[in-house]
Amino acid sequence: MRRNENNPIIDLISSLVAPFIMLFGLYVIFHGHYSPGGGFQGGTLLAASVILLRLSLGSDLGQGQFPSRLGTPLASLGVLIYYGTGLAALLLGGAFLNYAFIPFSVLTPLRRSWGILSVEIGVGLAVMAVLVAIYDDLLEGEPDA
Amino acid sequence: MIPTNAPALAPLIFLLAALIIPLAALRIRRLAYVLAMAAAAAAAAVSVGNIFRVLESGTVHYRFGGWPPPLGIEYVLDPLSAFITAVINLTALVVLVHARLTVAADLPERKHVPYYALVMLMMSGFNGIVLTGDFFNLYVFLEIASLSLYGLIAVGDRKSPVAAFRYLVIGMVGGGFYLLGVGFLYINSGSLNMADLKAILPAVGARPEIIVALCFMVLGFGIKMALFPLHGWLPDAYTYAPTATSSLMAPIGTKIGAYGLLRVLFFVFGVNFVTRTVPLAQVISWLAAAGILYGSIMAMAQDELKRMLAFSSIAQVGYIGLGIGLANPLGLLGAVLHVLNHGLMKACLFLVAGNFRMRLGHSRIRALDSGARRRMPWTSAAFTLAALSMIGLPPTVGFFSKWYLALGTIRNRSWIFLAVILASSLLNAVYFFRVIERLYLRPAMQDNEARETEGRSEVAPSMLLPTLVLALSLVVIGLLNVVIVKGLLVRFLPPGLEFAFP
Amino acid sequence: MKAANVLVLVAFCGLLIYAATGFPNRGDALSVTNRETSPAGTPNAPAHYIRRAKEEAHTDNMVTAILADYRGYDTLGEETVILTAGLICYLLLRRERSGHEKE
Amino acid sequence: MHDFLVGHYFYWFIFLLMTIGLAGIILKRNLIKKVIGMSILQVAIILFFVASASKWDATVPILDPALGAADVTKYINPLPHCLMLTAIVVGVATSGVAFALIIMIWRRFRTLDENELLEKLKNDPD
Amino acid sequence: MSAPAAPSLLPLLAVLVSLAAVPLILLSSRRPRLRETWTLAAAAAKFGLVLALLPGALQGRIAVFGLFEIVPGVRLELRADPLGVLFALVASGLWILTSLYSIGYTRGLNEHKQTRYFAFFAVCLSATVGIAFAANLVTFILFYEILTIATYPLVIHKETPEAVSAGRKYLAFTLSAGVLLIAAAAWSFLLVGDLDFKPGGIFTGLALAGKTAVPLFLLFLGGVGVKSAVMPLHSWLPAAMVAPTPVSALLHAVAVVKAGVFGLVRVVVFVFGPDLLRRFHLDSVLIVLAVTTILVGSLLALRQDNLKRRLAYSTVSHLSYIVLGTALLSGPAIIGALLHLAFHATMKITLFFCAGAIYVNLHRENVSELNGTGKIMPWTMAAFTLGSLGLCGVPPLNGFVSKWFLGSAAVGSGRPLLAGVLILSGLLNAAYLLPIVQRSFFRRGSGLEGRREASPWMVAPLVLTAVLSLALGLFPGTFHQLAVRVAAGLFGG
Repeated sequence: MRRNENNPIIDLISSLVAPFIMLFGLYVIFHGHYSPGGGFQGGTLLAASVILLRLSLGSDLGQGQFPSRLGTPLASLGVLIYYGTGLAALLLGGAFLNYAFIPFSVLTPLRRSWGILSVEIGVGLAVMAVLVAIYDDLLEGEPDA
Repeated sequence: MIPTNAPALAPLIFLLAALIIPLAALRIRRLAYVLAMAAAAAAAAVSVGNIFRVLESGTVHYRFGGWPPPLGIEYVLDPLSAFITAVINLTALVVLVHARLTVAADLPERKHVPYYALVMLMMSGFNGIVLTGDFFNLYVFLEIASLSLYGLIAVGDRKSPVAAFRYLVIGMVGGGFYLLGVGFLYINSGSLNMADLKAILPAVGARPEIIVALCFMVLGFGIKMALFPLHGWLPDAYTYAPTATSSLMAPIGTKIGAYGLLRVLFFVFGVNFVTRTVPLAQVISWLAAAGILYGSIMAMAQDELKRMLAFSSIAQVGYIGLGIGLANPLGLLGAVLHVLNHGLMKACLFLVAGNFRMRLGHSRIRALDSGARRRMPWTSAAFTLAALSMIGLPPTVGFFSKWYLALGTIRNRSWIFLAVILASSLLNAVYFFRVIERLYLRPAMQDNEARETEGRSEVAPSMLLPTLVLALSLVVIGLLNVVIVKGLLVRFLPPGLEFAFP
Repeated sequence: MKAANVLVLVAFCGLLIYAATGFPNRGDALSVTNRETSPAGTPNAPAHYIRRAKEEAHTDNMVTAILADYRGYDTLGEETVILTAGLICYLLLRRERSGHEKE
Repeated sequence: MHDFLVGHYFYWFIFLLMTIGLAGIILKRNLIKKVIGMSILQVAIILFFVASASKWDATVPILDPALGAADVTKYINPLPHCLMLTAIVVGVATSGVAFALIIMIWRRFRTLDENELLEKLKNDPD
Repeated sequence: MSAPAAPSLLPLLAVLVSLAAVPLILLSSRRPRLRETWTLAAAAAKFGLVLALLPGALQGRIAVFGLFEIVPGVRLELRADPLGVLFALVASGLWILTSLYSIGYTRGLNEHKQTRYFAFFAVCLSATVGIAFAANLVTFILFYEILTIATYPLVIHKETPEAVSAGRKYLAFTLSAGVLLIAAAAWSFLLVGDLDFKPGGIFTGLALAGKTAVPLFLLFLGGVGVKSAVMPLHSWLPAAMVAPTPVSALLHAVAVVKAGVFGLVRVVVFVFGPDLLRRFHLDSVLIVLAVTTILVGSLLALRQDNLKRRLAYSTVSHLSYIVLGTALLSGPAIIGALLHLAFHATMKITLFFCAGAIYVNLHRENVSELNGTGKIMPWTMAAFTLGSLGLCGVPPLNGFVSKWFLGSAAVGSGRPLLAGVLILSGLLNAAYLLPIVQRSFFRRGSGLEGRREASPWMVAPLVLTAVLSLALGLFPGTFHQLAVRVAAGLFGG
């Protein structure tokens, strides 16, 4: 995204708003057990905040906040967290994704809710990373257009 | 632990590889291929083991998260799914051995990492589709497989993105139809689990939304398996995709759609529903017959080898569709056996095309001549054997597919279909001998003459070996077909279609 | 050609409407999906989710419970799908971060 | 009949939407518009599932201490919602890939109109 | 009656021995002598193995070798019953002579790609003997198709455009025949559940309706009728004469076409059975076909100037002698048919050898150019004369014997007209063969100065075959006994 001119208002507002969006995203992820929300929604919000900064300040400045090359690795890391949770259950003798076998806590329900949480974190990370990565890559398509 | 989780392992292994490759290969790109191979080998081993597991202990159910269906998602490992997974994973393993050099030739090195990751994702998707016992889960894995396939196609020739885009649009519509079908199915049955639905549907009866749901699902799978006239995406996709991709998806891709069709028709809705209540099976068989003729005739007109093979794939998928549409045990056996047979044949043929591209820089039929053969005698021999098998000469696998399908058509007293099958094997002869004649009888042209001075320049062992292995397997599997059919396949036959050979 | 396409659309719409004749009214709390058991008498999943999500997974948000636990495998697939999309964009569009291509 | 029409009014809109989406895919010549059609179709399907989940005077599927968990009719059916979360992601991914392809096509052929594209493909030597 | 079956490895070995020679031939492609040695050795071994099966067959002990199931319900099985042994004996015996002859021929013309030539020759022989010993339809089809494919490279050996188009024609006909045969086999499998050849047919027991039996028979007829060149399906045979003469000799006078006729015998009497044919008057259909083929074939032969084409048409008509004998569905007729199957081979191969010798020696292949050749190639033309007389049915040559049986069977079965047909076609044979003899001996040729007899490699085999024809005419014992065995098995003495 080439920036034609610098508009201070846009820069200021976006850089002010972005952190709150990010915070809200985290809230949505972690409060997904008790209110509408969850990993996907939260991850989207996180990505939104990152992309907002990229839009306003430009991709190159945005790099400092979230380097593009991290996109794919982080995404696979996020999914890997999810997968790892499942795998842990499998290795601990249960079926794949059977959180009841992961000793987060003594009570099965709690184990499950912890399992859900860790999974949601993975989802959030993956979704954020991928959305940002797609945004970056689609931009890269542009220059020699 | 392995035994209890065996049903789920194959897709999970591929998925794990897909997740690790982008991380591990950040620094060392060569790791990508190593990991991919390792995963493929492991998955192949597991799925072969699964066959024996099924043989001794019957159908196995695997509950994800420990939740019983319909609460959770379950994998069902029955003879059919065990067979199909084994076939696709073994094929993928062989093709991957071949793929290393072609990928190296077709793609810049930095693209290898995502490429192999996507291959792994695609395989994981295919395995998931075959194994799952839950309709929505099937949709998810269908999308994984299709998406990664779009990507794998689009890195091919200059025109490949267009082919990929067309495939994406059509494929997305197919997926949407399927999802819609699932919704219609759900809204009055309240379940997504196949076994559950099998029990519920009779109680629901032939209500309009159930019928429409069936139609939409068949449409969706029909698109995925390129059932005539829903094949529009296939020729370009096969032609312009990089060699590795086309030789992966030609033997595997369309079969998955066929498998889904088989599942839905006979294992969920049941024979009576799809033949009597809604005569969909008949429609499918007619379409398939039309596809056989269309594909064979179109194949004759092609100049690009890969394109010719693509059209012949349409015809061959028609065989499978016809076997399914016949809705009798012999037809089904023929169809499922043909999934294996055609997989082997097409894999071999596409590898041959890849070898030609590697050495001659092209795979245009008009430019092939005895010079090309003298340079690549083994590749040409493999091509000839595979061609004979496509024509259906004993003792190659092609003959046995034809045999079972012929039995099936005769059993239904459907002479037209019998005629179609026989005619198509003659048409195959026409367009394959076109190539064979060029390879063996056409004097070498000038440019090749010049190159002939180099003498024989066969492709590298890592490409030649898989080709020859596949070519050889065409005969070996052919002679073993009784073992496969009597030992394994007869056990998958759905209720209402049981059958015992004299 | 055009006519054929329109015909396809009409057929599609017709199928949908035909299917709709079998639907329960929207919001009907007693429709098949909302009952306790399916027509064949097998337990209906939603009822179970609503009743037991809290005690089984200690999660008030049933959707979250289903998403991440009961049908967690779907969600893993979902993540895989989006990862696939990311990888594809990477494969197709990403170029080396080396000077000449960036302006 | 009246009851049928009214009871299903929501489905009529959804079906209209689906048809529009399919029309966009089939009839439009511009690739971007095709993608838009795809998204419309996707959304329509999602809406369909969500609509099928609704119950009159029931609340969102989040446990409300005041209501308790005993009465199933008090909460709408959570399953389709969860399914559709997945479907949404699939839709997003699909359109992302679609746009990536479109960018490639534009880079190589400098057009997004299907007919022109076919023309260029025909004249284009591999 | 079914003869006692004795498990034995011999049939398998007889099939495999020439197949085993193939890799050796390929390996020794650089060294012609070694290559030819392998061929001859394989031929000798094959003949020996078949001979070893002969006594058993004569005494009615049938050597059987069963392998694994090839398709569910049908085993890949070899069974050396008298009929099979008879055919195998002819094929493998003549292969030795043909190999000798081929050596002379290929050297004389220093043919290209001799390795490919000899290799596929060996494959063809394996397939032929496999056909002879096949115990059921599927095994039969297996070898039948292998023969089809293995012959193709020999037909197009010259690689001229003409040869290629001939090859296409050949494939078009034979492959279509193959699929028809497969369809027929599949259908019978569904009807019976078992495809083993049985004397008297496999459909005994279930009463087939006409609307099943007739189309089924037509499928079978189409399947085996092509290779046996029954009239509407014959045109590939003359076209395939572009092949090198030894190929034409062995494959188009012995192996391929005889495999077709042999298949016809199998189908008619071992699959369908006389009763079924009679019930639906299918035998009359066959007879009509055969008669037309005999007469029209001979008439067409008259009009050919190219020697090999003339011989090809004569082959067409003579094959139908065998078809006719089979269609008569009586003991004597079968004996006559089988004798003709063996004897026509020796005679016709002699003629082809002579044609080849003339071609190699004088590069002449048209009848009109043969004036005076008898003077310079006395041996060759003498052999040619013997063969021609044999085909005309002049005693004491073997052609007379088989024709005699056929004729008497025709009369015996109350169809004296057919005997008349035989005599008429005998005259036609004379009409298109003897002029050649007359030209070569009693006309003065031109451009023959300084030409001499062909190389001994070629003369020896053709003289041998000619003598063989004579000998078999005087002592038809062995073949007659075999044929009698078959007939006894079918029609009870």
